[in-house]
Amino acid sequence: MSATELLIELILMPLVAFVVGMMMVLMMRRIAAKLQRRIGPPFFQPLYDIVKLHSKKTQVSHGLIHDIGIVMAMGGYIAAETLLPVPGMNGIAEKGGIITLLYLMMIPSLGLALGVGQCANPNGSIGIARALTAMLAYDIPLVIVVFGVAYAAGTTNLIDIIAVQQAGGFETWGATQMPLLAIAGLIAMHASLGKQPFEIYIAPAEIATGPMVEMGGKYLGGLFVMQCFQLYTTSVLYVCLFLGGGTNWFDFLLKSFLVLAIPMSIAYLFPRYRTEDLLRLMWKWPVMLGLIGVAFVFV
Amino acid sequence: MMLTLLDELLLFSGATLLVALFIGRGLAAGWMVTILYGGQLLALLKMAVLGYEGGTIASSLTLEVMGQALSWRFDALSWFFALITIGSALLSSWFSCGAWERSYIRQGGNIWLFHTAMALNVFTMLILLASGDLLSLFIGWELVSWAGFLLMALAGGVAARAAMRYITYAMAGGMAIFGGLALIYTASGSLQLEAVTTAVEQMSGAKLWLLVILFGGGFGVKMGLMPFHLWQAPAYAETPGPGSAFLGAISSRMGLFAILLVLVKLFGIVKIESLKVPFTLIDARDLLAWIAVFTIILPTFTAMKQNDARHLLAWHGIGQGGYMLLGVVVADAMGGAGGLLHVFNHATYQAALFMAVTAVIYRTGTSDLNKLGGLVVRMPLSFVVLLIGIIGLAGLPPMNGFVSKWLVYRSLLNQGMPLLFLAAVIGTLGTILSVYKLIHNIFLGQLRVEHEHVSEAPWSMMIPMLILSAIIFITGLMPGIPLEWIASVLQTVGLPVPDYTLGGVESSSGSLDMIWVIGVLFAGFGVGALVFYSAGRSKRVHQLDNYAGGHFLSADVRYQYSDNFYAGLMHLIGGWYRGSFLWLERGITSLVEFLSLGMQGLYRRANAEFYLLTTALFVIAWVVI
Amino acid sequence: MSKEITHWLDDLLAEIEGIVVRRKSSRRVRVDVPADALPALLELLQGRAGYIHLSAISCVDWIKEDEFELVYHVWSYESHSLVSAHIRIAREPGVYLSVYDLYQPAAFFERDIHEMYGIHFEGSPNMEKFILTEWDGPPPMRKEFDSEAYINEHLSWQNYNPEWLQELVAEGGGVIIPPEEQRFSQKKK
Amino acid sequence: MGSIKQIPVVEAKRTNPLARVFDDLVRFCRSRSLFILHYCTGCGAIELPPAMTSRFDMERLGIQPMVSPRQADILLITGYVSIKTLKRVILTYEQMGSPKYVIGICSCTVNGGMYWQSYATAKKLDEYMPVDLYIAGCMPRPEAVIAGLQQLMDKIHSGEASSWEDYYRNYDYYLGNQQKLFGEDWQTPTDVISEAKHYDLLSEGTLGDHTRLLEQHQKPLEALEMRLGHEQEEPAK
Amino acid sequence: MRPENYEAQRQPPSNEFELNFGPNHPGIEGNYALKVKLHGDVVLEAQADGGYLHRGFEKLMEQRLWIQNIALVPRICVPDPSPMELCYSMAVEQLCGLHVPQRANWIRVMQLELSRIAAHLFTFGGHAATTGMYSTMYWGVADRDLVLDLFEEFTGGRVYSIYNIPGGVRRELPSGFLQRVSETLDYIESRLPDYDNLFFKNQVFVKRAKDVGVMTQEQALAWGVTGPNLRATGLAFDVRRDDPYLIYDQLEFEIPTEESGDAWARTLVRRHELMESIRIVRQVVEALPDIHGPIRAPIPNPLAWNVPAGETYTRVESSKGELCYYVVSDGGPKPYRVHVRGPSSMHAVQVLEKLSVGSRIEDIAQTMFSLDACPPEVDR
Repeated sequence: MSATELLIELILMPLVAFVVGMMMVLMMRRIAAKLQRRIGPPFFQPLYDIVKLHSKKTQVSHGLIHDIGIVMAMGGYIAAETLLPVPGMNGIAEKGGIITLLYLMMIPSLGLALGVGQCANPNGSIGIARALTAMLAYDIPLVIVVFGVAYAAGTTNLIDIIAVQQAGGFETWGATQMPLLAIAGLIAMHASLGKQPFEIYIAPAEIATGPMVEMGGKYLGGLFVMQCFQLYTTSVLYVCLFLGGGTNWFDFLLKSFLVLAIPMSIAYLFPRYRTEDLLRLMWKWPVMLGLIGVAFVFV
Repeated sequence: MMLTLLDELLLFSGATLLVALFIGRGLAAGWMVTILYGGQLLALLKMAVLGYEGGTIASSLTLEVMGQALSWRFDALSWFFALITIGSALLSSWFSCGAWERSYIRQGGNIWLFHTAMALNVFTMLILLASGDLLSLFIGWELVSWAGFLLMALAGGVAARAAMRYITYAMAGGMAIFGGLALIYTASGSLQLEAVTTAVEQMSGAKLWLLVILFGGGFGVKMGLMPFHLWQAPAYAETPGPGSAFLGAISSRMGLFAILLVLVKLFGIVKIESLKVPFTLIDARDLLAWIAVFTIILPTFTAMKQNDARHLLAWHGIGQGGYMLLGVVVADAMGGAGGLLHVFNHATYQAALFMAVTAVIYRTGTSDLNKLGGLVVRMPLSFVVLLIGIIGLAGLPPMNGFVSKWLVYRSLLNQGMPLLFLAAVIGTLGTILSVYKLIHNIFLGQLRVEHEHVSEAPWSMMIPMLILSAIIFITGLMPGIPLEWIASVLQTVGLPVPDYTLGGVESSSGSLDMIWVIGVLFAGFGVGALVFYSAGRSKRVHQLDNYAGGHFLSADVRYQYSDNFYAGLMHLIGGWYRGSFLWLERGITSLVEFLSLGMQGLYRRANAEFYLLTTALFVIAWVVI
Repeated sequence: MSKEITHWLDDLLAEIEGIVVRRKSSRRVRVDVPADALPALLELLQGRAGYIHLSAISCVDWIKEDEFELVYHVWSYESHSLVSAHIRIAREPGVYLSVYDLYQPAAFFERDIHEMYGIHFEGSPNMEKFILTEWDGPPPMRKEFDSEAYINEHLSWQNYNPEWLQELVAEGGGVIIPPEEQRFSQKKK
Repeated sequence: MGSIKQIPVVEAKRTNPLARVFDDLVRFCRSRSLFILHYCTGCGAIELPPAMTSRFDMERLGIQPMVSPRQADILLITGYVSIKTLKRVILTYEQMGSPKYVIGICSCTVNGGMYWQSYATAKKLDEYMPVDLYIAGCMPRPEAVIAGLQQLMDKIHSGEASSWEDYYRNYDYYLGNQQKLFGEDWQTPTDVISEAKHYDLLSEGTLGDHTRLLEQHQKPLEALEMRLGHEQEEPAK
Repeated sequence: MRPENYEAQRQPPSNEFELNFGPNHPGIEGNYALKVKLHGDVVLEAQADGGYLHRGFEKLMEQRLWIQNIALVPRICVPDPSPMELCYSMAVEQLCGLHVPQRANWIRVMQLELSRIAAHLFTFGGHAATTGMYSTMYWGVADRDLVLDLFEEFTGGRVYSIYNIPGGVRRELPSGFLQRVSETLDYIESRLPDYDNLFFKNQVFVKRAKDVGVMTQEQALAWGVTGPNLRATGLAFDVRRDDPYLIYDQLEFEIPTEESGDAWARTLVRRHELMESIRIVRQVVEALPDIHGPIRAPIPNPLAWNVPAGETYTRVESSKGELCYYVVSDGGPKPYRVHVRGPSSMHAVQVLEKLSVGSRIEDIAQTMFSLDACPPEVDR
C-alpha cells in the first residue's frame, strides 16, 4: 500500500466513524422515544447538538487540564478508529492489534477523568470514581472474551481474526463458533456503553450527571463527539470479533446497527444498579460464561 | 596489574562510598557524589562499548575461602541490572542535591548518613551483580540486605521499625539461601556455577523441590513476593524522598536478578517445569506464575486503599514485581523480554513517581492524600512528571509500561494461559484505579486555601524528574533500545529472544509498532485539539465558580472527594480486605515475626550510627574471610 | 367515639388546674389552659390518653391583647379524636417552653414559629432559621409587620398596563381607580 | 425605575458569502438544539414534565432537559421567584454559557402575579436579568410552553434573541437592582465584568456606580492560573 | 445576609466533604435543598434547607378576602392542589355553619380522588426517574395528563382547578362527563399491569428500593409521619376512614399497608392506593346520577362576607398525608390567621434528615421521592 493510500485511509476511517456514530446516537434516541411512546428527535439532531455546542460563545474552563482532558477524550477515539478495520480499509490495524486497541479505548476515559478532575466538583469526581469502577467491572469479562477470540484465531491481529471468520461464511463466525463468548461479550459491551442498568456514572438524580457536570459548550460538545465514537467503536469491535466483520459496507453497517440495537432496547426498560451490584453482576455471569467459553475454545 | 573494566567500575563505586563517608558532611558533597555516580555510569557504558561482547568480564580480584574460589565477573545480565542501579542512583542523588538537601538538614536529617548509605547500597549491589559463583552471590546478598537496612532505617521512628521488620525478613531469607547453598554444596562439592549446573542435572526431584523452595523463598523475600511482601511497602515508603526513589526503582529487583541467575540460568525453566506439585495438575513453574499474579493483584488492591502517596506507590512497587516474575517464568521470547523490560521500565517510572511525590512533600509538607488537592495549577511540571509516571505504571500507551505489559500479555496469550492473563489484567485495572486516585487527590480537584501560595519544585529537583519522564516516553516510543540490551540478557540466561524492531516486536501472530501507535495517537490528539481549539476561546474561572446544585460555594468548606475514593467498589470488596487478606497477612506476619523474635533483641535498641558500625564490621569480616 | 371514652377523657383532663374543656364535635375537643400547665397537660395526654401524634402547633398573634396564642393539636390513633390545647403567652418577651421531649415533630413547628413570630422556645433542638435564612427583616408573620410597606420600599411592582388597555382608555373606556383607592403607589425615581 | 435602552445588535461585518451561510447554519443549529436547565424555581414547573414527556414530547423539537447550568441554554423561570431563589437564579444565570436565553413562564415573572403583596417574592424578573420571552398564564399549558419555545426558536434563528448581550452591556443596571434587593455586599462567584471584556461587550452601561460598589465589597475570585514559578522561599513545615 | 464566604484562609483538615443537593438538582423534588456531609459515599450529616419557594401564604391570606383565598390555597401544594382547596373550604364552612349539599360532597370526593390518582402517578414516575428509569416517568406523566384533561373539562383548570369553594363546588358537571371519567379510569387500570411489569416487579428496581430509607412504625409515629409513608410501616390509618369528612364514611375502600417501611414499601402503598382511588371514583360515578339537588349552598355576597368569629381545625387526607388547616376568624372580611400544616413539613425536613444519615448518595433522591415530600408545602 502506498503512503498516500494509507494517509487517505487514516483520514477517512475516523470520519466515517463519526458520521456513523452520529447515526447510532440518533438510533439510540429514537429507540428510547419509541419505548417511551413518543416521537423522538429529528434526523439531524445529533449534528445540531454538536454544532450548537461548539458554536457557544462561552466556553468555561477550569484550567488547562480541563481542556486537555477533552482533547484526549476525542483524540483517543480518533486514534482508536484507525486500528479498527472496516470493509476496504485496514488502516494500521496490523501494527497494533486488539490488545493495543483495547488500551487505546481506555485513553479517552482517562483523559476525561483528568479533565473532570480539574473541575474541582465533587459530583464529577464521584462520577469518575464510579466510571473507573465500572471499567474494572466490564473490562474483566471483556478481556476474557478477547482472550478467547484471539486464542481461537491464533492471533491478536484484527484483520486476521476477521479473515478467519469470513473464511467459511456464517459457520465460521465467532458468534456461531463461540456462542458463550458472544453472549458474555454482549453483556460486557452493554456495560461499557454506560446505559441502564449500568448507567452508574451519569446518574443525574444522584450525582448530577457526574463527569459532565461542569462541561458546557465545546467541552460538552467534545463529549458528544466522544459518545458517537464510543458507540461506533464498541459495536464495530463486536462485529469484528463475533460477526465476521463486514464484506461490504451494507453488510457491515447493518450488523453494527443491529448489534447496538440490542443493548439500547434493553437499556430503557431498567433502572440503574448500585455500583456494587453492577460489579457483582459483571463479575458473576459474563465472567462465568466467558470462562466456560474459553474452556470450549481450548477443547 | 591490569585493571579490567569491571575493576574500574567497582573502584569508582568504592571511591564514591569513600567520598561520601569522609567528606559527606560538606554541602557540596551531594554534587560530588552525583558526579561520581556519573563516572560510574560512564564506566559502565565504556564496558558496553569496549570490552564486552556477549561474554563476561572478570574482575582481577579473586579470593580463596575454605577451598572455594570467590570470583566476580560481569555479563549482560549483570550489566543490565547495573545500568538501572547506577542510573537510578545518579538521578536520585542529583534530586537530593541542593534544595531538598537543605530542607532535609533543616528538618534534622543527617545528610551525611544519607549519602553514605546510598553509596554503600550502590557499591554492594554492584558486588552482588558481579558475583561469579554462588558463594560470592551469597556474600553480595547479605551486603545488600544490610546496606538497604541502613538506608531504610535513616528516618528513625516508624521508618526504623519498618526497617527492623525488613531485616528480620531479610535474615530469614538469607538463612533459606544459606540452606540452599549448603544443599548444593553437599551435592556438588563446589559452588562454582558450572559445577552447580551439572549437579542440578543429576538431582532428585525432592531435592530440587527443596532447592526451588529455599531459593525461591529466599530471593522472593527481597523481591517482595507473596506472601513475603509485607515488609516492603512501609520500609520503602518511610525512606527519605530520593532514597525511596532509589530503593523503589531497583532494590527489590536484586531478588529478580538472583532468581534469574539461579533458577533460570543455572536450573533452567525446563527443569523447573518438570517439578510437579503432587496431587495437582500444576508444576513448579505454574506455582511461581501463580505466586507472581497474586503478587500483582493483592498488593495492587491494597495500594488502592492507601491514603498516603508514598505508601500507595510502595505497594505498587510490590505489585509490579509480579509482572516481571510472571514474564520471566512464562519464559518464551515475549514473556522473558516483557519481564526484563518491565524491570527497566518500572525503575524509570517508579523513581519519577517517588520524586514527584517528594517534590509535593517538599512544598506542602504532607503526602497525606486527604490533605492535598488541586496542586496542578501550582506545580504543573510535577504534575506532568507524575502523569507520565502513572501512565507508565498503569501500562497505558504511549509510555513504556505499556510495551512491557503488552509483551507479558502476548506471551500469556500465546501460551494459552487465560487465568493468568485475566489476573494480570485485573492487576492492571486495579493499578489504573489507584493511580487515578493518586493524581486526583494530589493534583486535581479543589485546591486548598492553604496551598494557594505553593509554587513549583526547584530546578535541582525538577531536572532529574524531567530526565526520567523523557526516558519513560522515549523508551515507550522506541522500545527497541532497551530490547537490544534485553536480547543479550536473554541470551545469557538461556531464554529465547524475540524478533524486535525499534518500535516494538514483530510476530506472525500480531505485532506491535509503538512508533505507529504513538504516531496515530498523537495525530488523533492533534485532530481533537484542532476541533477543540477551533471552537470559541475559553474563559477560565475560579474553582468556586462551580455547579453545586445552584448553591453558593464557600472557601471555608471542603468539597474535595478524596477519602474512600472507590466507595462503590469497596462496598463489594471492602469486606474481603478485612477478611481473608488481612487474616493471611497477620498470620504470616506473626509466624515470621515469631520465628525471628530471637534475632530482634540484637537490633532493638540502637541508633543509625550503630547500624553503620555493625554493617561496616560485617563488611570487614567478610572481606577478611 | 363512645361515651365512656369521653367521660374518661373528661375525668383525666380535670386533673389539670384551671382547665376549660369545650367539646366542639364528637372528634374535636378544645381545652384552654394556663401557659404553665401545658406541659403537664401534654404529658397527661401523651402518656395516659394515647394522644401520641402532634398534628401541629399553631400560633396566633393577638396584637390587641398583646398576647400570642399557641395551639397544640394532638391526635390519638386509638380514640380517633383530636385535642386542641390553647394557651396564651405575653408578646414580650415571647418566650415559652419547648415540648420537643414529648413530641419530636414540635421541633419543626417551634422553629417555624420562631422565625415567623420571633417566639423563642427554650429547650428546642434547633432554633436556627430554616425558611428565612437570608431574611434580615423583622419576623414577618407578626401583625405589626406591614408587608405592603415593605414591598413599596424594597421592590418595584409593575402595574399591568398593556397597549390594548391604553388604547381602550384613550377611547374613553376602562376603569379608572381614584387615587385614594390606589393601595399601591409606585415610587418615582 | 431605570429604563433600558435597546441597544441595536451590531452585526459583525462579514462580506464573504460563505461566512454568511456559515453564520446562518450556526444560528439554525442553535435554534434546533436547545437544552433547558432542570431548575424548578416555582409552581409552573409542574407543567414542564407533561411538556417533556410522551404526550407533548419536546425532544421532537430538539429540546431536552439538562442538569447543570454549564450545559444548558435556556433558563426557564417557572413562576414566582422568592428572593432566596432569585440569588440562586442569578448565580445560575451567570454560570450558564452564552448565548443563553431566559424565558419567564407564568404571570408571576411579569409583575409578581398574585403574590404582588408578598414580602418574599421578587416581582419583576427583567429587573434582575434580561428576559427573552414571557409566557403568561397561571400556569401556561404545555402547549403554550411549547409554542413559546417555538417562538424562541424563531427568534434565535433570525438572530433577535440576544438578550444575554444585554446583561453584559447593562450590567450596572442589573447589578444595581440586585444590590438593592440583596444588600450592598452582594457578590456572585462569576466575574461578569471580565467576561464582558472577554466577549468584547463592554459598553458604557457595563460599569457604573454599582459596579464600583461591587469592587469595594468583593473578594475577587480570579481564575487559578497555572503558575510555573519557583520563587517560594520557605518550604512548608 | 450572604450565603457564602470567600475570605477563608484555612479549610478543615477532615476527610469529609460537603455536597449540595439542590435547589437545582434532579435528585430533589422541586426547589429545595439538602446539604449533606459525606465520607466516601456515606452520609454523615444532612441538613435540609428550605424557603426557596416561600411566598408567605399565611401572611397573604390575612390580607385577602375569604373568597379570594380560594385562589391562593391550591398553589401551596402544586402536584396535589385539590385537597388544599377542600380543606380551606371546609374550614370556612365550619366557621359559618354552612351546610353543603350532598351532591357537592360527592363531586368533591371525585375531584379529590382523581387528584390523588394524578399525584400518585406523578410521584412514582418521579421515584422511577431517580433510579434512572425514565420510561416509567414518561408513561406516568403522560397518563396523568389524561386525568388533567378531565380536570380541565369539569373545573376549567388543568392543575389549579379552584373548584371547591366554601359552600360547595363551583359548577355542575358537563354532560357525558361521567362516561369519560370511567373510560379514563378503564384506560389507567389497563395500564397498571404494564407499570407492574416495567417498574414495580422490576428486579433491579426492587433491589434498589428495598432497605432504602427504612423507618419502623415506632419511629414513624414518633416523627409525626402520616399518610402513605405511615401506612408503609404497617399502621392502617387513614384520615378518610378514621376521621371521616365529606361522604367517605359511605364509601367502600381498603387501606393498603406494607410492613417494611422502606422506599419500596412506600411506593407500593401508593400503587395500591391508586387502585383504591379508582374504586372510589367508580362508586361515585355510579352513585352520582341518582343524587340530585344543588351543588352549592347559598353564600352571602363574597365581596362583603364577614365570617363569624371563631377557630377551627380541619383535617384532610391528601396524597402525601395528613393536611390540616387551622383557621381563625375575628369576624372580619378577612381571615385573622390561617395556619397550613402540610404533611411534607414533617417528611421533607426532619424525616428526610434523619433517614438520610447513614444512607448513601445514591439513595438520597430515592428517599426524598419515596417520602413524596412536597417543598412548597413546607415553605408555604
